[in-house]
Amino acid sequence: MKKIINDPNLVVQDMLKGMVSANPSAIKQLPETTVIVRSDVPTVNKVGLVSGGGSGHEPAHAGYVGKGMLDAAVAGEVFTSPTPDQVLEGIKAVNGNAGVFLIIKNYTGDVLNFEMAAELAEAEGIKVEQVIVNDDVAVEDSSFTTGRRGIAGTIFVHKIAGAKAEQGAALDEVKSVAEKVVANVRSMGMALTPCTVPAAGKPSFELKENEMEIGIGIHGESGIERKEISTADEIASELVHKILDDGVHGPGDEVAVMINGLGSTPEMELYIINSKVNEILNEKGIHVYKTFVGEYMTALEMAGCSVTLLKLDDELKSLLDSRSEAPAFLV
Amino acid sequence: MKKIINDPNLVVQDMLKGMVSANPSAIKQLPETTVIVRSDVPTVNKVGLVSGGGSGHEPAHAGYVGKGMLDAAVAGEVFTSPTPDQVLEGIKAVNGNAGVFLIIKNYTGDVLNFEMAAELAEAEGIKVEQVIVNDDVAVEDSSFTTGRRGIAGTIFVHKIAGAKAEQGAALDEVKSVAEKVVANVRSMGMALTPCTVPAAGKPSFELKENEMEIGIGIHGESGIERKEISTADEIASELVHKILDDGVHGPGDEVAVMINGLGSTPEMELYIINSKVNEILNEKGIHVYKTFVGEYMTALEMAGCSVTLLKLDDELKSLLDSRSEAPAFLV
Amino acid sequence: MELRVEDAIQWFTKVNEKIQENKDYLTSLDQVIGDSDHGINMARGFQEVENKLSTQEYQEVADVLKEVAMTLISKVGGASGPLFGTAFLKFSQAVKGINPVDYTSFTSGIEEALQGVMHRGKATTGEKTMIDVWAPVVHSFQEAHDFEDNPFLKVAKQAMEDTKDIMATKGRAAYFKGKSIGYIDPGAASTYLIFEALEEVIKGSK
Amino acid sequence: MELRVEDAIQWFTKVNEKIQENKDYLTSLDQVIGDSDHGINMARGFQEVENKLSTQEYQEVADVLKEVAMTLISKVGGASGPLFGTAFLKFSQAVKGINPVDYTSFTSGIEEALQGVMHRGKATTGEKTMIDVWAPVVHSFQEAHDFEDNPFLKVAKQAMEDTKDIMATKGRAAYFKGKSIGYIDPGAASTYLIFEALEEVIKGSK
Ligand SMILES: Nc1ncnc2c1ncn2[C@@H]1O[C@H](COP(=O)(O)OP(=O)(O)O)[C@@H](O)[C@H]1O
Ligand SMILES: Nc1ncnc2c1ncn2[C@@H]1O[C@H](COP(=O)(O)OP(=O)(O)O)[C@@H](O)[C@H]1O
Ligand SMILES: [Mg+2]
Ligand SMILES: [Mg+2]
Ligand SMILES: [Mg+2]
Ligand SMILES: [Mg+2]
Repeated sequence: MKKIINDPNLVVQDMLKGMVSANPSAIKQLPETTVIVRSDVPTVNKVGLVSGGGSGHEPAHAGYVGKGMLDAAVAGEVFTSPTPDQVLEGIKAVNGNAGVFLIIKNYTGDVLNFEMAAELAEAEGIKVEQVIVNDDVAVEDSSFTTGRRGIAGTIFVHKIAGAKAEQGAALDEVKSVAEKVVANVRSMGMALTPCTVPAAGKPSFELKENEMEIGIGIHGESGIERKEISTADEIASELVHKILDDGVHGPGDEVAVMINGLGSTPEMELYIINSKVNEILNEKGIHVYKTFVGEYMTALEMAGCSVTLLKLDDELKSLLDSRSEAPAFLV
Repeated sequence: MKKIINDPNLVVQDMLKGMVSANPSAIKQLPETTVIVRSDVPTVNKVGLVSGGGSGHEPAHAGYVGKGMLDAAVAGEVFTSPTPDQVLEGIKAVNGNAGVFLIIKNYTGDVLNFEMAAELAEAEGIKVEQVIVNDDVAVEDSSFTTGRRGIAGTIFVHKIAGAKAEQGAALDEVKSVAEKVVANVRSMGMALTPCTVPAAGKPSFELKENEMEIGIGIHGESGIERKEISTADEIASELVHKILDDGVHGPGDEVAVMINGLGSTPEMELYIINSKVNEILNEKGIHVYKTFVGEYMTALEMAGCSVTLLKLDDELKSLLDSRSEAPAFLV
Repeated sequence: MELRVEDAIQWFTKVNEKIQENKDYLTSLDQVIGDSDHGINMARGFQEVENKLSTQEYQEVADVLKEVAMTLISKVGGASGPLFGTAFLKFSQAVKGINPVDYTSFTSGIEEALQGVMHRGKATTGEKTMIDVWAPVVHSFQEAHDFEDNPFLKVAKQAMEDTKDIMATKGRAAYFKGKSIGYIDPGAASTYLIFEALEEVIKGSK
Repeated sequence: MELRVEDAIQWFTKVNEKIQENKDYLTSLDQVIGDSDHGINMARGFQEVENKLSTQEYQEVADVLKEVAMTLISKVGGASGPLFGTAFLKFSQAVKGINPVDYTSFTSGIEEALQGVMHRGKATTGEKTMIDVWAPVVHSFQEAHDFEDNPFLKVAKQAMEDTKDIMATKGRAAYFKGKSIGYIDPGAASTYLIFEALEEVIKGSK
């Protein structure tokens, strides 16, 4: 395991220190927590937005803290959702008396810890609402199981709910636009290599030199199908078609596209994927309104990518385009 | 070699297509070239800025094309500087009759090809000036050799010369501010893994599980010293001290800091490095004006990072802060 | 026997020892059908429990259980933190005011713990989670009449082994669907360690 | 012999064959003290040269050399593209109007080529570059009196081998300083192949 770290048990703490010293005027760390907040919280009469989750997905989530996006990001240990007391600190810090909105990725750990925090906050008289993001079509959408995971599509929820809150919308309005994003966003990922949790010291699975995993998540868990590496065009096609098969995006629709690198995939390769994704969408009569290519939701140093499509209407377009000062999503 | 590509010989072409389809309103590709230009070139009476170099350093250089930064980026094959005819096309496309300024990284190939292009452009009556960036303190600064390489510090030259040109400055003013940046910027890098040129198919060197290379460039060439991996703090300290030893940055100075990932280093690790870099600079009485953490100048999927320090004065600060619409360096 | 404050402290001291010893083992289970952190999570949480228990004073067993619960909730994270935390919080509430804790109260305590886990995790038996160890242990407590004659450890061990045969439908392992079959559930394994520690306390006090 | 248009075409056809055969070898040399692209660069450039030469018509040797030069300049990139391009451009200019090219003109041609490389690359002999093969070959042409009695190939081979002992001070290999010693310079190796092809043309025409 080759990592530029000091101590596997201190990576989150060291990282947060480095984040704040990189942006000392824009963000701050709540003392003795793993919570990063906008320097100006709480913004009075604005709904406060809190997200977060395990670390190792950088720039998610602290990179999305900034005017027009999140008010707070709560960091857990690597790939481990943060604890309720930390989330509660975030909620309390951003509560500007218009209520607090939680954006939660659909993992049992995230849901449980954020829910417990919400219960504690409500007990303190803070109004809390939430949305659960589950954009990963690799996982079956079943009411008998935990259901689909939240992956890169989450960034669109941050952006759009953040813009809505910034406009002064009420808590229920923020919630309903966030739910609209969740209803219209789908993602699908693949990987060429696993990744190594610093404290675990070895990769979570192994892939042969000629193998790839389709339908992988962002926690080093293996995917739904292992097969021989194909060309970028074939990979792009497989990911897009799996998303389109879900039935949300079709001819005549306008979409935002995100080509997300999982950690060690060169940007060159992400653009090669985008070239094909764009071509397929054009062929299908799906209009690409805006494209985002880069590392938005990573899995440490995993090599691979995900494709996300978000169906847009006029409201979502204008919220997507509105100003954001979050360092990892400047608009 | 695991890569998400179609054909090793087509990676640059496929990538450029994907870049343009991601930003169709902001940039375009000159037909039958590997040149990406701002959609609105030539901007009349503005000095045109052209940079470029081998591919594999994305987002450099096409990601820095945009209002307030470059007018054109010329892409060569992977790690191979582009040819004079391509550079010439870029120069001709951005010439708005205020002259064209070339930002060249100090590699024999880049210098020769850009120089030949400049000669050809001058023969066509276009005024051309240039700066050669050589920020890498890993290499000896000797007049008997090719001298120091240009690495991540180049981005600061793009930004600041770009801002100056956008203000309507004359060619010699753009040149002189670019030279000021070059005189005040120094970088130093290290790597944990090599990288693989797609068409070569195998890595350029090998490193043991416990080894790192100090003083590495951005072309998969090995570094100046191979040794056992140390902690992030020790690495940060070694890189910063090597830069400070060059004598340009000292107590009382204000600097911009760039912590640049070489390709597959998780952002988490870059922030861990930043934390220590910031601490050292504070201790030395060097004031950090602004910090940039991310992937700015990569070497395909190499794991590692570089640290860059730029000494600032009031002019450089205001140019660094002025608006940029380049997708990879939004300000 | 009845469970006194010092027994409760000893119980979780032993749990911590076992978790630390099995940290890599638990993580390796989570590497196959999860995200490689279960041992790390549990070790972090129980180390903190041990730090607390070895320095604080407690009036009654319920206080110890509450300390365990609150520490796990605030130190573990992931799915297992809130679940084990809820378990011991409910347990604590059920035995509040009863000190030492007799067999019947202990039994209602772990019944409540199980209910808490099921409610919090919206899960039931047969889904390949820690519930598949908690539930049969609770049943064993309901069937038996005192700590000493209760075969709960054998039951727990068998139940843990049996999670191999289940296809996961809850937690992260559910993403693996059929591929989750054949492996022990990490949370089931750590739950087993908790009862192994309990058995040692019971044996030691005989 | 004298070099006619068809000899010049044959020369570069053979150069292309040799470069394609040695593509991986040249890249592997560049892997050690460079950036792993020299074989790829040269193969791309000379394949294009071959495509041009096999389809176009040429009046005189200088035209062939100019085609080679311009193609290398626009297809190779890197350091070697402009350098080999400049070499053949200067060569072409030196023999312009002389057709076929006799030994004396050829000699002035490669003298000019060498000067062009040195001027363009701001380098001289002993810096571990292609110049360390070009220069002794030029010297060999100056010493001898006709193509047939000229030991230039032996000279080129020895010169290429001798680049091993040089510490690089120009080009990418200079970054390796002392560590560049012990390896053949990639550009020296491709220059050798160019002269190996020339020797075959000379032999074939005997
Ligand atoms: N809904 C649930 N109900 C009960 N137990 C669960 C549930 N989801 C997960 N678990 C338990 O949690 C364990 C995983 O814990 P851990 O690895 O620490 O958290 P995470 O899955 O968030 O990484 C599983 O092995 C399982 O026993
Ligand atoms: N300044 C120079 N003068 C002459 N030859 C040079 C010079 N710099 C480099 N070379 C030659 O170029 C070769 C490298 O070519 P190539 O690998 O294609 O380009 P790059 O170094 O840009 O990757 C070296 O082996 C050397 O022979
Ligand atoms: Mg986890
Ligand atoms: Mg090169
Ligand atoms: Mg886990
Ligand atoms: Mg080379």
